[in-house]
Amino acid sequence: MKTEKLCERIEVIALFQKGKLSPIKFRWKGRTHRIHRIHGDWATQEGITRFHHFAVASDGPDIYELSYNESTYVWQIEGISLIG
Amino acid sequence: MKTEKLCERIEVIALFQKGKLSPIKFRWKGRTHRIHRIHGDWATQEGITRFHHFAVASDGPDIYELSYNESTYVWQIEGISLIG
Amino acid sequence: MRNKIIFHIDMDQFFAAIEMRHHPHLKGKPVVVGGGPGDRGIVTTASYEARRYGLRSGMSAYQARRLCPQAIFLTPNIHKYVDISRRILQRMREFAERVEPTSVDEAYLDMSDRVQTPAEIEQLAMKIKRRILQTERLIATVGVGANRLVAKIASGMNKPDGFTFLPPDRVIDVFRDMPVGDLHGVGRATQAQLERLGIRTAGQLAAYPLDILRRIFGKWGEEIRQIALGQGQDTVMVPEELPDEKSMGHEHTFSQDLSNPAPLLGRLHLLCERVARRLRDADMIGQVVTLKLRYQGFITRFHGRKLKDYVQHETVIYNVARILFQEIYDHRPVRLVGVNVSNLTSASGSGQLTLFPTGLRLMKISKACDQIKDRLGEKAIGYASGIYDTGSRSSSGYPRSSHRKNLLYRPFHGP
Amino acid sequence: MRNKIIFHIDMDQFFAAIEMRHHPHLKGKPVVVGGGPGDRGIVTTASYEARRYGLRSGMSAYQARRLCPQAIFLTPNIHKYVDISRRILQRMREFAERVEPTSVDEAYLDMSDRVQTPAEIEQLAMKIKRRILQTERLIATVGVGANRLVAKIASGMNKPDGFTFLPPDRVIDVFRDMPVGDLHGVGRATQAQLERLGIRTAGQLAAYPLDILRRIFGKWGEEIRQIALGQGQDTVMVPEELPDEKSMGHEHTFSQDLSNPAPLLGRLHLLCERVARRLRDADMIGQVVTLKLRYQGFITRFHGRKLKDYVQHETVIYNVARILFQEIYDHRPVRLVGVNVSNLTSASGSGQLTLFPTGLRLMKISKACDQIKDRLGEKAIGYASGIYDTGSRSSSGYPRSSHRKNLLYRPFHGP
Repeated sequence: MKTEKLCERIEVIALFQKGKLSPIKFRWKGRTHRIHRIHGDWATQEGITRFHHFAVASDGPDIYELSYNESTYVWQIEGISLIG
Repeated sequence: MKTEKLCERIEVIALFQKGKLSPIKFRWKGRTHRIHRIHGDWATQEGITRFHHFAVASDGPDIYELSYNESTYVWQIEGISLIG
Repeated sequence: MRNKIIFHIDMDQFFAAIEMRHHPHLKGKPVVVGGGPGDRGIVTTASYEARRYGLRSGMSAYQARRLCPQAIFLTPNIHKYVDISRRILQRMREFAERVEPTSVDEAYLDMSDRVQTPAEIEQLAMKIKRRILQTERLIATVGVGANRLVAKIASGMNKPDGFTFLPPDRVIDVFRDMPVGDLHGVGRATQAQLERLGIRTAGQLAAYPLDILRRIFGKWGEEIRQIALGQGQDTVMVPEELPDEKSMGHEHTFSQDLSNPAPLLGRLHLLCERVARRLRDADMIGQVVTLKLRYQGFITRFHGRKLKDYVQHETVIYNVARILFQEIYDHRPVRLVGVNVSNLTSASGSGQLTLFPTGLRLMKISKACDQIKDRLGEKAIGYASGIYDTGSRSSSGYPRSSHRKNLLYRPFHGP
Repeated sequence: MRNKIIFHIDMDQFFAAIEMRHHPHLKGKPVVVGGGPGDRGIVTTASYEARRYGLRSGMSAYQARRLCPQAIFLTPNIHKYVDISRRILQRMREFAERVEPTSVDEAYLDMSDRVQTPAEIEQLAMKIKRRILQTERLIATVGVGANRLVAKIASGMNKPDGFTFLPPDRVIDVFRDMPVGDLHGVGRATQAQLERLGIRTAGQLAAYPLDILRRIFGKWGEEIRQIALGQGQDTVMVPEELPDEKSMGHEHTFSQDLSNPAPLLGRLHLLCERVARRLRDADMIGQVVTLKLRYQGFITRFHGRKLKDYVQHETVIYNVARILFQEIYDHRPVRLVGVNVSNLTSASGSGQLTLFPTGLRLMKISKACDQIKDRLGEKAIGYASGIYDTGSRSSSGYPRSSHRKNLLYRPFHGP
């Protein structure tokens, strides 16, 4: 499994339901990726800023790590785990 | 103009774009309201919790005030300004 | 020294404009922000449409409804207005390093280093107005002059959506026929005194023999003449220049609004004692005393003064705070009172003069104040315009007329 | 007094399980969390599939790749594991008031008030396992006993996805044939000594004449015999019981990882001096000294001890800290060292005994430690299991075998 580190802004459409935030699709490099499954999520903190991370699957086997900055509302793609 | 105060949880689908959060639709009392226009937004703070408020229009002339708790990811409908 | 170029930016009908933006169907209707159930409370902002019916800030909701029964009354959402004000200030800071908000809908900007010619000034003013319109969909009026007084007079001349530049050579023309009562700082008592001398306009006041003014009004006579000449403060202070950690303050919120000033002053004394104790513990002295008053309806006013000497003792702090209180108190019910001492410096290491309660200077000050009060009546001592008067509200909160009673009298700056 | 009911919950192959959950195609494959480019670094967790090839936590990545060339190596994401650990602890707190995490993937829960019968215990354990599976899609093993030692032995008996309850009457049976080296706290030196006496199992140790053990090992002889009998600490501490404001600490991060303990001890001495100075300034004394060590790869260990008397002087704090250091230091490169004094109380008002550097008690302690070290070798003084040993890592971070060298020796609690 090769992991490619990235740090690029993306546009995201997300669902807020029962106090949970779930990304539905994201737009990166002009392409829209529909999120079929959220494999996991976790939070981190830098100073007073909280980030929420998601490991998600779109079409294909690759896993995308997305992060959401709770203060600035900025989403980033942090990396891709390339499968196969 | 009559303003009805509410404080009810809603489900929201929102777009994150260029560091801006824009609600697209919300589900309240079993009905989905598509947001046609965001008339304005502002932030408030309670302790260390930041809230983001939106004055939005859906079908019909009424204006809905929605709030988003940045820490808990909870959206609420705060009130409706009933027009006419 | 070259003249400064000060911009005064005033958001038009701020609270009402925000509500009309958030509720577009209100546009073009008489809208009142303020009031409350059963017509209690006061008008904080009236839209221009409502003003046509004679509605004004500071008017009771009851009176407003009588004048304009079709007016639409909205409950103010102060937190909303404050946040949008914050964003507008951010926009302004794109254009100027020195931005000093003096209320939620007004700010001074020092543009001396940015523009020189009238064309440049107008271009920049238009750019700022456009930026605010584009980002916030709100309209501002800009006044420009060589000092804050002139800039504010200028912004008041052409409202809403206006721009006025008063270069120094036009100031005397503009001021010539201005009623003395319209001068910032000239209150009703002073106005009456002046009218007895036959002085009705700023031009007449400016031309009046200084020695007579001095004989009647003392130092204050010199100062109102300066105002009439369009002379005033041209320093724009950035909020960061008064860092929090360099101040000590205490405040108290009453469980119910207080209509009587006596218990309020008692509380103020206690607060001054607590501040003085903290100053002593930290071995600090301070040069600025600021009073905070919050009236019913969340209208907050700050009123402060920079002293010539430093203070630490509670009696001195209380005496200054009491004067500040008398200068701004307008007999409306008070919810909160606070006192703050800032511009702190080390007491032992500074070699600074400290005002002690028995000090001669303080006696003089109190005496001078009392004399003026005796001569001109209790309300004559207005509050100092200028750098610490950051909370004055004009288009909302309390009547504009009271705002015009500000004066530049600074008892502690006398020779 | 009734026996307590202590749960030990151990997350199965925690880091690897999280990564397999986030990358589902890894399921069923030999996965290694740890290592790094060019096979430097160490294995923090190996999946069960990888363990079949002999891969273990603490092994070098180089060795791991030789044993299992097809293993998939993943860089650890400590922040992720810590946050998921936090959420699992929240789940556990739904079931017990007293939850004490002892590492990122292990916790003790006091269930004495919740369950009594074996059926109730099993039901509750299954409920907790289900809850963690449902909310986090991760598998836990639960061991239950009358104290922490027994609960931990129990959770180790049936892994992964296991549940084992060892009621007091079964402990002797279970311990009978257990190799003494498997007892928590019994290290290699002690094991060798015991084997020379013909003691190979816990059962043999428990049955051995106490006076001979005492003669050879001193007080330590009594304690290992207690361990062999399944006796141990049964208090579960809630993190809030050690509030931050009731402790004083300092730590230091080295600019590069230190392999040599000498400069590290020098730094530790400085840190102890700073803590002592703060204690003196605040007129406080403390009863608990905690050492913090962070090894290469962000593996942090806390090791503390509650003293019989209170400390304030730097020499005493340093002596305790040095003993704590010797008890846990395993010669891996160190990135950070810290010392903390907690359970603070006022020095003047407490009437508490304080340990002074010249005090007889300290001399005794140091001497006792030295004697044991002389007799059993430097590594014989393991670290105290128990309430302050909150950072021990088993399934990751360092070899499990070193974890087994813990012992219950508490020099400051002796009579």
